[in-house]
Amino acid sequence: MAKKKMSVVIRSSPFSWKTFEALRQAVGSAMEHEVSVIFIRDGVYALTDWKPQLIGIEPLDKSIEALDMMGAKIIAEEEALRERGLKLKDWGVDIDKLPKDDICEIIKDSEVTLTW
Amino acid sequence: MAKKKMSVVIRSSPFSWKTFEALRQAVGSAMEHEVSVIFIRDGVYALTDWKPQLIGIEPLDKSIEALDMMGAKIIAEEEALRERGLKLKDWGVDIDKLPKDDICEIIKDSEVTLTW
Amino acid sequence: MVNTLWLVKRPADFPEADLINDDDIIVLIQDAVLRLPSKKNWVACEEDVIARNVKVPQENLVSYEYIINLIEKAQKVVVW
Amino acid sequence: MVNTLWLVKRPADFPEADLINDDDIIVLIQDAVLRLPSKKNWVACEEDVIARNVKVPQENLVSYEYIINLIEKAQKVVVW
Amino acid sequence: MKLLFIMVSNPYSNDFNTLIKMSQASINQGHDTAIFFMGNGLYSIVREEIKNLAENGVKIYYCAHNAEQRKIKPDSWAESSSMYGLAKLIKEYEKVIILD
Amino acid sequence: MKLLFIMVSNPYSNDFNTLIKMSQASINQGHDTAIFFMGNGLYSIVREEIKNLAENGVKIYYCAHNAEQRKIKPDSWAESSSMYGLAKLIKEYEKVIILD
Repeated sequence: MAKKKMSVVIRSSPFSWKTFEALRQAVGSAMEHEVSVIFIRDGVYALTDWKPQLIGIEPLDKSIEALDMMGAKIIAEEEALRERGLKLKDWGVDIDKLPKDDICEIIKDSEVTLTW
Repeated sequence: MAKKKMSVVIRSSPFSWKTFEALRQAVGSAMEHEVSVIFIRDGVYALTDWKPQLIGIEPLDKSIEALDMMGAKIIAEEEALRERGLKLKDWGVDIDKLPKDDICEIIKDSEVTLTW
Repeated sequence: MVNTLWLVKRPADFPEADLINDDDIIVLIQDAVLRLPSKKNWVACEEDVIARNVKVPQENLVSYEYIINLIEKAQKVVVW
Repeated sequence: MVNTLWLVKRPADFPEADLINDDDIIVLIQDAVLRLPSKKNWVACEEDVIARNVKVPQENLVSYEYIINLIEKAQKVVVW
Repeated sequence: MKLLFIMVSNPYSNDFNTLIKMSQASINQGHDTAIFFMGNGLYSIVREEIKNLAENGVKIYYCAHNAEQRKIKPDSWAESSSMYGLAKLIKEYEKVIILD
Repeated sequence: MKLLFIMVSNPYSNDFNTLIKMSQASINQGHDTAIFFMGNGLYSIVREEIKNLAENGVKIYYCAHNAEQRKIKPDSWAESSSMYGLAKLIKEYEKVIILD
Protein backbone atom coordinates (compact mmCIF):
# COMPACT_ATOMS: atom_id res chain seq x y z
CA MET A 1 0.00 0.00 0.00
CA ALA A 2 2.81 2.33 -0.85
CA LYS A 3 2.79 5.72 -2.46
CA LYS A 4 3.56 5.31 -6.16
CA LYS A 5 5.25 7.34 -8.86
CA MET A 6 2.48 8.09 -11.30
CA SER A 7 2.41 9.71 -14.74
CA VAL A 8 -0.83 11.06 -16.13
CA VAL A 9 -0.24 11.61 -19.85
CA ILE A 10 -2.50 13.82 -21.95
CA ARG A 11 -1.55 13.26 -25.53
CA SER A 12 -4.40 13.97 -27.92
CA SER A 13 -6.68 16.90 -28.64
CA PRO A 14 -7.56 18.24 -25.21
CA PHE A 15 -10.66 20.25 -26.11
CA SER A 16 -13.01 17.80 -24.48
CA TRP A 17 -14.45 16.61 -21.20
CA LYS A 18 -11.76 13.94 -21.09
CA THR A 19 -9.11 16.50 -20.21
CA PHE A 20 -11.21 17.77 -17.35
CA GLU A 21 -11.73 14.19 -16.11
CA ALA A 22 -8.02 13.42 -16.49
CA LEU A 23 -7.06 16.39 -14.32
CA ARG A 24 -9.74 15.60 -11.77
CA GLN A 25 -8.33 12.10 -11.56
CA ALA A 26 -4.79 13.47 -11.28
CA VAL A 27 -5.82 15.74 -8.40
CA GLY A 28 -7.36 12.81 -6.54
CA SER A 29 -4.23 10.78 -7.12
CA ALA A 30 -1.91 13.57 -6.01
CA MET A 31 -3.33 13.21 -2.48
CA GLU A 32 -1.82 9.72 -2.24
CA HIS A 33 0.89 9.52 -4.90
CA GLU A 34 3.84 11.32 -6.47
CA VAL A 35 2.11 12.57 -9.63
CA SER A 36 3.50 14.06 -12.85
CA VAL A 37 0.89 15.39 -15.25
CA ILE A 38 2.47 15.33 -18.69
CA PHE A 39 1.14 17.08 -21.79
CA ILE A 40 2.57 15.79 -25.08
CA ARG A 41 1.69 16.05 -28.79
CA ASP A 42 -1.67 17.83 -29.28
CA GLY A 43 -2.19 17.52 -25.54
CA VAL A 44 -0.13 20.69 -25.01
CA TYR A 45 -3.04 22.79 -26.27
CA ALA A 46 -4.63 22.14 -22.86
CA LEU A 47 -2.12 24.48 -21.21
CA THR A 48 -2.71 27.42 -23.54
CA ASP A 49 -5.25 30.16 -22.88
CA TRP A 50 -8.27 28.29 -24.26
CA LYS A 51 -11.87 28.75 -23.13
CA PRO A 52 -13.49 25.44 -22.16
CA GLN A 53 -16.77 27.04 -21.07
CA LEU A 54 -17.37 28.35 -24.56
CA ILE A 55 -17.76 24.75 -25.73
CA GLY A 56 -19.61 23.50 -22.69
CA ILE A 57 -16.70 22.10 -20.70
CA GLU A 58 -15.74 22.99 -17.14
CA PRO A 59 -12.57 25.11 -16.78
CA LEU A 60 -9.31 23.49 -15.70
CA ASP A 61 -8.00 26.28 -13.47
CA LYS A 62 -9.02 24.81 -10.14
CA SER A 63 -7.56 21.42 -11.01
CA ILE A 64 -4.27 22.94 -12.14
CA GLU A 65 -4.04 24.97 -8.91
CA ALA A 66 -4.89 21.95 -6.80
CA LEU A 67 -2.22 19.88 -8.54
CA ASP A 68 0.36 22.53 -7.74
CA MET A 69 -0.76 22.83 -4.13
CA MET A 70 -0.40 19.10 -3.63
CA GLY A 71 3.10 19.07 -5.10
CA ALA A 72 2.28 17.36 -8.38
CA LYS A 73 4.54 18.26 -11.32
CA ILE A 74 3.02 19.74 -14.45
CA ILE A 75 5.09 19.13 -17.57
CA ALA A 76 4.69 20.27 -21.18
CA GLU A 77 6.59 18.82 -24.14
CA GLU A 78 8.96 21.44 -25.52
CA GLU A 79 8.92 20.08 -29.09
CA ALA A 80 5.13 19.90 -29.20
CA LEU A 81 4.84 23.54 -28.11
CA ARG A 82 7.45 24.68 -30.62
CA GLU A 83 6.03 22.72 -33.58
CA ARG A 84 2.59 24.19 -32.95
CA GLY A 85 3.89 27.70 -32.15
CA LEU A 86 2.05 27.70 -28.83
CA LYS A 87 2.46 29.88 -25.76
CA LEU A 88 1.50 28.63 -22.33
CA LYS A 89 -1.09 30.54 -20.36
CA ASP A 90 0.04 31.90 -17.00
CA TRP A 91 -1.75 29.46 -14.72
CA GLY A 92 -0.14 30.92 -11.62
CA VAL A 93 1.77 27.69 -11.08
CA ASP A 94 5.08 26.25 -12.25
CA ILE A 95 4.97 24.37 -15.51
CA ASP A 96 8.12 22.57 -16.62
CA LYS A 97 8.88 22.65 -20.33
CA LEU A 98 10.90 19.53 -21.01
CA PRO A 99 12.27 17.92 -24.16
CA LYS A 100 10.65 14.69 -25.32
CA ASP A 101 13.67 12.65 -24.19
CA ASP A 102 13.34 13.77 -20.59
CA ILE A 103 9.62 13.09 -20.69
CA CYS A 104 10.27 9.56 -21.93
CA GLU A 105 12.54 9.02 -18.93
CA ILE A 106 9.89 10.25 -16.50
CA ILE A 107 7.28 7.95 -18.03
CA LYS A 108 9.69 4.99 -17.97
CA ASP A 109 10.48 5.73 -14.36
CA SER A 110 6.80 5.75 -13.30
CA GLU A 111 5.23 2.79 -11.57
CA VAL A 112 1.79 3.67 -12.91
CA THR A 113 1.13 5.45 -16.21
CA LEU A 114 -2.35 6.56 -17.15
CA THR A 115 -2.74 7.78 -20.74
CA TRP A 116 -5.60 9.97 -21.90
CA MET B 1 -42.19 15.35 -49.72
CA ALA B 2 -40.42 13.61 -52.55
CA LYS B 3 -38.29 10.52 -52.62
CA LYS B 4 -34.64 11.54 -52.50
CA LYS B 5 -31.34 10.22 -53.82
CA MET B 6 -29.41 9.36 -50.69
CA SER B 7 -25.82 8.22 -50.06
CA VAL B 8 -24.90 6.54 -46.81
CA VAL B 9 -21.10 6.62 -46.63
CA ILE B 10 -19.15 4.35 -44.28
CA ARG B 11 -15.59 5.55 -44.32
CA SER B 12 -13.73 4.69 -41.15
CA SER B 13 -12.98 1.55 -39.17
CA PRO B 14 -16.26 -0.37 -39.27
CA PHE B 15 -15.66 -2.74 -36.35
CA SER B 16 -18.11 -0.99 -34.12
CA TRP B 17 -21.77 -0.50 -33.31
CA LYS B 18 -21.79 2.55 -35.55
CA THR B 19 -21.68 0.38 -38.66
CA PHE B 20 -24.66 -1.61 -37.44
CA GLU B 21 -26.56 1.62 -36.74
CA ALA B 22 -25.58 3.07 -40.13
CA LEU B 23 -26.98 0.03 -41.95
CA ARG B 24 -30.11 0.00 -39.84
CA GLN B 25 -30.63 3.64 -40.74
CA ALA B 26 -29.97 2.86 -44.42
CA VAL B 27 -32.56 0.08 -44.37
CA GLY B 28 -35.17 2.40 -42.90
CA SER B 29 -34.32 5.02 -45.50
CA ALA B 30 -34.47 2.54 -48.38
CA MET B 31 -38.21 2.16 -47.76
CA GLU B 32 -38.72 5.78 -48.78
CA HIS B 33 -35.66 6.82 -50.77
CA GLU B 34 -33.25 5.77 -53.50
CA VAL B 35 -30.34 4.69 -51.32
CA SER B 36 -26.69 3.90 -52.13
CA VAL B 37 -24.68 2.48 -49.26
CA ILE B 38 -21.06 3.27 -50.01
CA PHE B 39 -18.02 1.76 -48.28
CA ILE B 40 -14.79 3.73 -48.76
CA ARG B 41 -11.32 3.83 -47.12
CA ASP B 42 -11.23 1.57 -44.01
CA GLY B 43 -15.01 1.28 -44.29
CA VAL B 44 -14.56 -1.54 -46.84
CA TYR B 45 -13.57 -3.90 -44.02
CA ALA B 46 -17.27 -4.01 -43.14
CA LEU B 47 -17.97 -6.09 -46.26
CA THR B 48 -15.34 -8.75 -45.57
CA ASP B 49 -16.02 -11.93 -43.65
CA TRP B 50 -15.62 -10.45 -40.19
CA LYS B 51 -17.34 -11.66 -37.01
CA PRO B 52 -19.15 -8.84 -35.20
CA GLN B 53 -20.60 -11.10 -32.52
CA LEU B 54 -17.11 -12.00 -31.33
CA ILE B 55 -16.68 -8.39 -30.22
CA GLY B 56 -20.20 -7.91 -28.92
CA ILE B 57 -21.77 -6.32 -32.00
CA GLU B 58 -24.86 -7.50 -33.84
CA PRO B 59 -24.24 -9.10 -37.25
CA LEU B 60 -24.90 -7.10 -40.42
CA ASP B 61 -26.31 -9.90 -42.58
CA LYS B 62 -29.99 -9.10 -42.14
CA SER B 63 -29.43 -5.41 -42.88
CA ILE B 64 -27.43 -6.20 -46.01
CA GLU B 65 -30.16 -8.58 -47.23
CA ALA B 66 -32.88 -6.06 -46.47
CA LEU B 67 -31.02 -3.34 -48.38
CA ASP B 68 -30.82 -5.59 -51.40
CA MET B 69 -34.48 -6.57 -51.18
CA MET B 70 -35.52 -2.94 -51.12
CA GLY B 71 -33.42 -2.11 -54.15
CA ALA B 72 -30.69 -0.12 -52.41
CA LYS B 73 -27.26 -0.23 -54.05
CA ILE B 74 -24.28 -1.50 -52.08
CA ILE B 75 -20.98 -0.14 -53.30
CA ALA B 76 -17.36 -0.83 -52.28
CA GLU B 77 -14.37 1.31 -53.25
CA GLU B 78 -12.13 -0.68 -55.59
CA GLU B 79 -8.92 1.14 -54.57
CA ALA B 80 -9.58 0.69 -50.86
CA LEU B 81 -10.08 -3.06 -51.30
CA ARG B 82 -6.95 -3.39 -53.43
CA GLU B 83 -4.72 -1.32 -51.14
CA ARG B 84 -5.76 -3.43 -48.17
CA GLY B 85 -5.68 -6.73 -50.07
CA LEU B 86 -9.24 -7.50 -49.03
CA LYS B 87 -11.76 -9.98 -50.44
CA LEU B 88 -15.48 -9.37 -50.07
CA LYS B 89 -17.56 -11.96 -48.27
CA ASP B 90 -20.35 -13.54 -50.31
CA TRP B 91 -23.32 -11.78 -48.74
CA GLY B 92 -25.75 -13.36 -51.19
CA VAL B 93 -26.43 -9.93 -52.71
CA ASP B 94 -24.88 -7.83 -55.46
CA ILE B 95 -22.08 -5.56 -54.35
CA ASP B 96 -20.69 -3.11 -56.92
CA LYS B 97 -16.95 -2.55 -56.82
CA LEU B 98 -16.42 0.92 -58.19
CA PRO B 99 -13.36 3.16 -58.59
CA LYS B 100 -13.12 6.20 -56.35
CA ASP B 101 -13.96 8.54 -59.24
CA ASP B 102 -17.32 6.89 -59.87
CA ILE B 103 -18.07 6.94 -56.15
CA CYS B 104 -17.35 10.68 -56.02
CA GLU B 105 -19.87 11.18 -58.81
CA ILE B 106 -22.53 9.21 -56.96
CA ILE B 107 -21.98 11.21 -53.80
CA LYS B 108 -22.05 14.51 -55.74
CA ASP B 109 -25.26 13.41 -57.40
CA SER B 110 -27.01 12.64 -54.09
CA GLU B 111 -29.50 15.04 -52.56
CA VAL B 112 -28.73 13.76 -49.07
CA THR B 113 -25.36 12.36 -47.93
CA LEU B 114 -24.97 10.81 -44.51
CA THR B 115 -21.39 10.05 -43.52
CA TRP B 116 -20.45 7.57 -40.79
CA MET C 1 -24.81 29.89 -55.36
CA VAL C 2 -23.17 27.51 -52.94
CA ASN C 3 -23.41 23.96 -54.14
CA THR C 4 -22.32 21.69 -51.31
CA LEU C 5 -21.45 22.91 -47.83
CA TRP C 6 -18.82 20.66 -46.26
CA LEU C 7 -18.95 20.65 -42.49
CA VAL C 8 -15.52 19.44 -41.35
CA LYS C 9 -14.98 18.42 -37.72
CA ARG C 10 -11.47 17.00 -37.51
CA PRO C 11 -8.12 18.49 -38.57
CA ALA C 12 -6.63 16.92 -41.69
CA ASP C 13 -9.72 14.87 -42.35
CA PHE C 14 -10.76 16.63 -45.53
CA PRO C 15 -13.07 15.30 -48.21
CA GLU C 16 -11.30 13.74 -51.20
CA ALA C 17 -10.33 16.61 -53.52
CA ASP C 18 -12.43 15.03 -56.29
CA LEU C 19 -15.55 15.58 -54.25
CA ILE C 20 -15.21 19.32 -53.92
CA ASN C 21 -16.48 21.66 -56.61
CA ASP C 22 -15.35 25.24 -57.12
CA ASP C 23 -18.61 26.62 -55.83
CA ASP C 24 -18.55 24.47 -52.70
CA ILE C 25 -17.70 25.90 -49.31
CA ILE C 26 -15.88 24.33 -46.38
CA VAL C 27 -17.00 25.18 -42.86
CA LEU C 28 -14.52 24.24 -40.14
CA ILE C 29 -16.00 23.43 -36.76
CA GLN C 30 -14.71 21.75 -33.58
CA ASP C 31 -11.05 20.59 -33.77
CA ALA C 32 -10.96 21.13 -37.55
CA VAL C 33 -10.07 24.77 -36.77
CA LEU C 34 -6.62 23.60 -35.58
CA ARG C 35 -5.32 23.15 -39.14
CA LEU C 36 -6.30 25.56 -41.89
CA PRO C 37 -7.15 24.15 -45.31
CA SER C 38 -5.03 24.77 -48.39
CA LYS C 39 -8.20 25.09 -50.48
CA LYS C 40 -9.93 28.40 -50.98
CA ASN C 41 -13.48 29.11 -49.99
CA TRP C 42 -13.58 28.20 -46.34
CA VAL C 43 -14.79 29.72 -43.11
CA ALA C 44 -14.35 28.68 -39.49
CA CYS C 45 -16.81 28.71 -36.61
CA GLU C 46 -15.71 31.71 -34.52
CA GLU C 47 -16.78 30.23 -31.19
CA ASP C 48 -14.83 27.03 -31.84
CA VAL C 49 -11.79 29.12 -32.81
CA ILE C 50 -11.93 31.38 -29.73
CA ALA C 51 -12.56 28.40 -27.45
CA ARG C 52 -9.34 26.81 -28.72
CA ASN C 53 -7.35 30.08 -28.80
CA VAL C 54 -5.97 29.40 -32.27
CA LYS C 55 -5.02 31.92 -34.92
CA VAL C 56 -7.43 32.13 -37.82
CA PRO C 57 -7.65 35.18 -40.14
CA GLN C 58 -10.46 37.42 -38.93
CA GLU C 59 -12.15 37.45 -42.33
CA ASN C 60 -12.67 33.69 -42.14
CA LEU C 61 -14.44 33.74 -38.78
CA VAL C 62 -18.21 33.31 -38.82
CA SER C 63 -20.97 33.01 -36.23
CA TYR C 64 -23.39 30.10 -35.86
CA GLU C 65 -26.08 32.35 -37.35
CA TYR C 66 -23.90 32.90 -40.40
CA ILE C 67 -23.34 29.14 -40.73
CA ILE C 68 -27.09 28.58 -40.61
CA ASN C 69 -27.50 31.13 -43.40
CA LEU C 70 -24.89 29.32 -45.48
CA ILE C 71 -26.71 26.05 -44.85
CA GLU C 72 -29.95 27.60 -46.03
CA LYS C 73 -28.35 28.84 -49.24
CA ALA C 74 -26.42 25.64 -49.97
CA GLN C 75 -27.97 22.91 -52.06
CA LYS C 76 -26.94 20.37 -49.46
CA VAL C 77 -24.78 19.85 -46.42
CA VAL C 78 -22.30 17.04 -46.01
CA VAL C 79 -20.57 16.43 -42.69
CA TRP C 80 -17.16 14.98 -43.45
CA MET D 1 11.41 -10.53 -17.45
CA VAL D 2 9.00 -8.27 -19.28
CA ASN D 3 9.49 -4.69 -18.29
CA THR D 4 6.58 -2.69 -19.68
CA LEU D 5 3.61 -4.20 -21.47
CA TRP D 6 2.22 -1.77 -24.05
CA LEU D 7 -1.43 -2.31 -24.76
CA VAL D 8 -2.06 -0.70 -28.17
CA LYS D 9 -5.63 -0.11 -29.36
CA ARG D 10 -5.36 1.84 -32.60
CA PRO D 11 -3.42 1.08 -35.80
CA ALA D 12 -0.39 3.30 -36.32
CA ASP D 13 -0.70 4.85 -32.90
CA PHE D 14 2.46 3.40 -31.44
CA PRO D 15 4.36 4.68 -28.43
CA GLU D 16 7.33 6.91 -29.28
CA ALA D 17 10.26 4.60 -30.05
CA ASP D 18 12.24 6.17 -27.19
CA LEU D 19 9.75 4.82 -24.71
CA ILE D 20 10.14 1.17 -25.65
CA ASN D 21 12.86 -0.95 -24.11
CA ASP D 22 14.19 -4.20 -25.58
CA ASP D 23 12.53 -6.27 -22.91
CA ASP D 24 9.14 -4.57 -23.39
CA ILE D 25 6.30 -6.29 -25.16
CA ILE D 26 3.56 -4.84 -27.35
CA VAL D 27 0.08 -6.35 -27.17
CA LEU D 28 -2.21 -5.39 -30.05
CA ILE D 29 -5.90 -5.30 -29.27
CA GLN D 30 -8.99 -3.88 -30.99
CA ASP D 31 -8.28 -2.12 -34.32
CA ALA D 32 -4.54 -2.10 -33.64
CA VAL D 33 -4.49 -5.62 -35.16
CA LEU D 34 -5.15 -4.06 -38.59
CA ARG D 35 -1.53 -2.92 -39.00
CA LEU D 36 1.35 -5.05 -37.77
CA PRO D 37 4.23 -3.35 -35.99
CA SER D 38 7.72 -3.18 -37.44
CA LYS D 39 9.18 -3.77 -33.97
CA LYS D 40 9.92 -7.21 -32.63
CA ASN D 41 8.35 -8.60 -29.51
CA TRP D 42 4.64 -8.25 -30.11
CA VAL D 43 1.54 -10.39 -29.86
CA ALA D 44 -2.04 -9.80 -30.95
CA CYS D 45 -5.31 -10.62 -29.24
CA GLU D 46 -6.59 -13.66 -31.15
CA GLU D 47 -10.27 -12.85 -30.68
CA ASP D 48 -9.82 -9.30 -31.98
CA VAL D 49 -7.91 -10.69 -34.98
CA ILE D 50 -10.53 -13.33 -35.84
CA ALA D 51 -13.37 -10.85 -35.33
CA ARG D 52 -11.76 -8.58 -37.94
CA ASN D 53 -10.74 -11.44 -40.27
CA VAL D 54 -7.24 -10.07 -40.75
CA LYS D 55 -4.05 -12.02 -41.41
CA VAL D 56 -1.70 -12.22 -38.48
CA PRO D 57 1.02 -14.90 -38.17
CA GLN D 58 -0.34 -17.75 -36.03
CA GLU D 59 2.63 -17.59 -33.64
CA ASN D 60 1.70 -14.04 -32.67
CA LEU D 61 -1.88 -14.83 -31.71
CA VAL D 62 -2.68 -15.05 -28.01
CA SER D 63 -5.77 -15.56 -25.88
CA TYR D 64 -7.10 -13.19 -23.23
CA GLU D 65 -5.82 -15.63 -20.59
CA TYR D 66 -2.34 -15.38 -22.10
CA ILE D 67 -2.56 -11.57 -22.08
CA ILE D 68 -3.53 -11.68 -18.40
CA ASN D 69 -0.47 -13.87 -17.73
CA LEU D 70 1.74 -11.37 -19.54
CA ILE D 71 0.21 -8.56 -17.48
CA GLU D 72 0.97 -10.46 -14.30
CA LYS D 73 4.60 -10.96 -15.30
CA ALA D 74 5.15 -7.43 -16.57
CA GLN D 75 6.39 -4.73 -14.25
CA LYS D 76 3.66 -2.43 -15.45
CA VAL D 77 1.06 -1.98 -18.14
CA VAL D 78 0.68 1.14 -20.26
CA VAL D 79 -2.27 1.57 -22.57
CA TRP D 80 -1.12 3.66 -25.51
CA MET E 1 -35.81 26.26 -44.25
CA LYS E 2 -36.54 22.92 -42.65
CA LEU E 3 -33.36 21.69 -40.94
CA LEU E 4 -32.91 18.22 -39.43
CA PHE E 5 -30.06 17.07 -37.20
CA ILE E 6 -29.38 13.38 -36.68
CA MET E 7 -27.55 13.00 -33.37
CA VAL E 8 -25.65 9.70 -33.05
CA SER E 9 -22.58 10.93 -31.25
CA ASN E 10 -21.33 10.07 -27.79
CA PRO E 11 -22.46 11.97 -24.71
CA TYR E 12 -20.23 14.80 -23.44
CA SER E 13 -18.70 15.18 -26.90
CA ASN E 14 -17.90 18.15 -29.11
CA ASP E 15 -20.83 17.11 -31.28
CA PHE E 16 -23.16 17.80 -28.38
CA ASN E 17 -21.94 21.39 -28.18
CA THR E 18 -22.24 21.80 -31.96
CA LEU E 19 -25.75 20.38 -31.87
CA ILE E 20 -26.91 22.77 -29.16
CA LYS E 21 -25.37 25.87 -30.70
CA MET E 22 -26.43 25.17 -34.28
CA SER E 23 -29.99 24.17 -33.52
CA GLN E 24 -30.43 27.20 -31.26
CA ALA E 25 -29.09 29.48 -34.03
CA SER E 26 -31.44 27.79 -36.49
CA ILE E 27 -34.54 28.23 -34.36
CA ASN E 28 -33.50 31.82 -33.58
CA GLN E 29 -33.68 32.56 -37.28
CA GLY E 30 -37.14 31.12 -37.53
CA HIS E 31 -36.26 27.87 -39.27
CA ASP E 32 -38.26 24.72 -38.71
CA THR E 33 -35.68 22.73 -36.74
CA ALA E 34 -35.69 19.09 -35.59
CA ILE E 35 -33.29 16.70 -33.90
CA PHE E 36 -33.48 12.92 -34.27
CA PHE E 37 -31.59 11.01 -31.56
CA MET E 38 -30.30 7.50 -32.32
CA GLY E 39 -27.54 5.13 -31.18
CA ASN E 40 -25.28 6.63 -28.51
CA GLY E 41 -26.91 9.97 -29.30
CA LEU E 42 -29.79 8.85 -27.07
CA TYR E 43 -27.70 9.44 -23.96
CA SER E 44 -27.80 13.19 -24.60
CA ILE E 45 -31.58 13.41 -24.83
CA VAL E 46 -31.90 13.59 -21.03
CA ARG E 47 -29.74 16.70 -20.74
CA GLU E 48 -31.20 20.02 -19.70
CA GLU E 49 -29.97 21.76 -22.85
CA ILE E 50 -32.17 19.54 -25.02
CA LYS E 51 -35.21 20.24 -22.91
CA ASN E 52 -34.51 23.96 -23.37
CA LEU E 53 -34.28 23.54 -27.14
CA ALA E 54 -37.60 21.69 -27.11
CA GLU E 55 -39.16 24.56 -25.15
CA ASN E 56 -37.76 26.98 -27.72
CA GLY E 57 -39.50 25.10 -30.49
CA VAL E 58 -37.00 22.50 -31.72
CA LYS E 59 -38.82 19.24 -32.47
CA ILE E 60 -37.27 16.24 -30.75
CA TYR E 61 -37.57 12.67 -32.08
CA TYR E 62 -35.77 9.51 -31.05
CA CYS E 63 -35.32 5.90 -32.07
CA ALA E 64 -37.43 3.91 -29.60
CA HIS E 65 -35.35 0.78 -30.21
CA ASN E 66 -32.08 2.48 -29.22
CA ALA E 67 -33.73 4.08 -26.18
CA GLU E 68 -35.02 0.74 -24.92
CA GLN E 69 -31.66 -0.95 -25.61
CA ARG E 70 -29.98 1.72 -23.45
CA LYS E 71 -32.71 1.79 -20.79
CA ILE E 72 -33.36 5.48 -21.44
CA LYS E 73 -36.83 6.91 -20.92
CA PRO E 74 -37.12 10.27 -22.70
CA ASP E 75 -39.60 12.85 -21.43
CA SER E 76 -42.94 13.34 -23.10
CA TRP E 77 -41.80 16.37 -25.13
CA ALA E 78 -39.67 13.92 -27.16
CA GLU E 79 -41.51 11.90 -29.79
CA SER E 80 -40.87 8.17 -30.07
CA SER E 81 -39.97 7.15 -33.61
CA SER E 82 -38.08 4.61 -35.70
CA MET E 83 -35.67 4.32 -38.64
CA TYR E 84 -38.74 4.44 -40.91
CA GLY E 85 -39.89 7.57 -39.10
CA LEU E 86 -36.44 9.07 -39.73
CA ALA E 87 -36.76 8.24 -43.44
CA LYS E 88 -40.02 10.18 -43.56
CA LEU E 89 -38.42 13.15 -41.77
CA ILE E 90 -35.62 13.11 -44.35
CA LYS E 91 -38.31 13.39 -47.05
CA GLU E 92 -39.82 16.37 -45.36
CA TYR E 93 -36.70 18.27 -44.22
CA GLU E 94 -34.63 20.12 -46.84
CA LYS E 95 -31.28 19.89 -45.13
CA VAL E 96 -29.98 17.01 -43.06
CA ILE E 97 -26.91 17.17 -40.79
CA ILE E 98 -25.61 14.01 -39.18
CA LEU E 99 -23.41 14.23 -36.08
CA ASP E 100 -21.71 10.92 -35.31
CA MET F 1 -2.14 -10.40 -8.85
CA LYS F 2 -4.38 -7.46 -8.05
CA LEU F 3 -5.63 -5.96 -11.33
CA LEU F 4 -7.58 -2.70 -11.63
CA PHE F 5 -9.36 -1.40 -14.72
CA ILE F 6 -10.36 2.25 -15.00
CA MET F 7 -13.26 2.46 -17.44
CA VAL F 8 -13.75 5.96 -18.90
CA SER F 9 -14.66 5.02 -22.44
CA ASN F 10 -17.90 5.61 -24.30
CA PRO F 11 -20.78 3.14 -24.15
CA TYR F 12 -21.07 0.58 -26.99
CA SER F 13 -17.36 0.94 -27.73
CA ASN F 14 -14.58 -1.52 -28.42
CA ASP F 15 -13.24 -0.70 -24.97
CA PHE F 16 -16.39 -2.17 -23.44
CA ASN F 17 -15.72 -5.50 -25.16
CA THR F 18 -12.06 -5.41 -24.09
CA LEU F 19 -13.09 -4.63 -20.52
CA ILE F 20 -15.54 -7.54 -20.33
CA LYS F 21 -13.20 -10.10 -21.90
CA MET F 22 -10.10 -9.10 -19.97
CA SER F 23 -11.70 -8.82 -16.57
CA GLN F 24 -13.46 -12.18 -17.06
CA ALA F 25 -10.12 -13.78 -18.04
CA SER F 26 -8.51 -12.20 -15.00
CA ILE F 27 -11.11 -13.44 -12.54
CA ASN F 28 -11.04 -16.91 -14.20
CA GLN F 29 -7.37 -17.14 -13.31
CA GLY F 30 -8.06 -16.27 -9.71
CA HIS F 31 -6.75 -12.71 -9.75
CA ASP F 32 -8.24 -10.06 -7.51
CA THR F 33 -9.96 -7.94 -10.16
CA ALA F 34 -11.70 -4.57 -9.91
CA ILE F 35 -13.25 -2.04 -12.27
CA PHE F 36 -13.57 1.65 -11.52
CA PHE F 37 -16.14 3.49 -13.68
CA MET F 38 -15.75 7.21 -14.26
CA GLY F 39 -16.70 9.84 -16.89
CA ASN F 40 -18.58 8.40 -19.85
CA GLY F 41 -17.58 4.97 -18.56
CA LEU F 42 -20.47 5.28 -16.13
CA TYR F 43 -22.98 4.62 -18.92
CA SER F 44 -21.74 1.04 -19.19
CA ILE F 45 -22.24 0.22 -15.51
CA VAL F 46 -25.93 -0.54 -16.07
CA ARG F 47 -25.25 -3.25 -18.65
CA GLU F 48 -25.99 -6.89 -17.92
CA GLU F 49 -22.41 -7.96 -18.64
CA ILE F 50 -21.13 -5.85 -15.73
CA LYS F 51 -23.65 -7.35 -13.35
CA ASN F 52 -22.43 -10.80 -14.43
CA LEU F 53 -18.83 -9.81 -13.77
CA ALA F 54 -19.83 -8.57 -10.32
CA GLU F 55 -21.53 -11.91 -9.63
CA ASN F 56 -18.35 -13.68 -10.75
CA GLY F 57 -16.33 -11.75 -8.19
CA VAL F 58 -15.13 -8.63 -9.98
CA LYS F 59 -15.30 -5.65 -7.63
CA ILE F 60 -17.17 -2.69 -9.07
CA TYR F 61 -16.54 0.92 -8.03
CA TYR F 62 -17.72 4.15 -9.55
CA CYS F 63 -17.26 7.91 -9.27
CA ALA F 64 -20.39 9.17 -7.51
CA HIS F 65 -19.92 12.65 -8.96
CA ASN F 66 -19.94 11.40 -12.57
CA ALA F 67 -22.93 9.15 -11.87
CA GLU F 68 -24.95 12.01 -10.46
CA GLN F 69 -23.93 14.33 -13.31
CA ARG F 70 -25.22 11.72 -15.78
CA LYS F 71 -28.30 10.81 -13.73
CA ILE F 72 -27.19 7.20 -13.45
CA LYS F 73 -28.13 5.13 -10.41
CA PRO F 74 -25.90 2.06 -10.20
CA ASP F 75 -27.18 -1.07 -8.46
CA SER F 76 -26.14 -1.86 -4.93
CA TRP F 77 -23.46 -4.36 -5.98
CA ALA F 78 -21.49 -1.34 -7.25
CA GLU F 79 -19.65 0.69 -4.63
CA SER F 80 -19.89 4.47 -4.66
CA SER F 81 -16.46 6.11 -4.60
CA SER F 82 -14.51 9.20 -5.63
CA MET F 83 -11.26 10.30 -7.24
CA TYR F 84 -9.65 9.96 -3.82
CA GLY F 85 -11.10 6.47 -3.53
CA LEU F 86 -9.54 5.66 -6.91
CA ALA F 87 -6.18 6.94 -5.67
CA LYS F 88 -6.37 4.51 -2.77
CA LEU F 89 -7.26 1.64 -5.10
CA ILE F 90 -4.24 2.50 -7.23
CA LYS F 91 -2.13 2.14 -4.08
CA GLU F 92 -3.54 -1.26 -3.39
CA TYR F 93 -3.68 -2.75 -6.91
CA GLU F 94 -0.44 -3.84 -8.57
CA LYS F 95 -1.47 -3.27 -12.18
CA VAL F 96 -3.71 -0.53 -13.49
CA ILE F 97 -5.25 -0.49 -16.97
CA ILE F 98 -7.07 2.59 -18.17
CA LEU F 99 -9.60 2.34 -21.00
CA ASP F 100 -10.56 5.75 -22.37
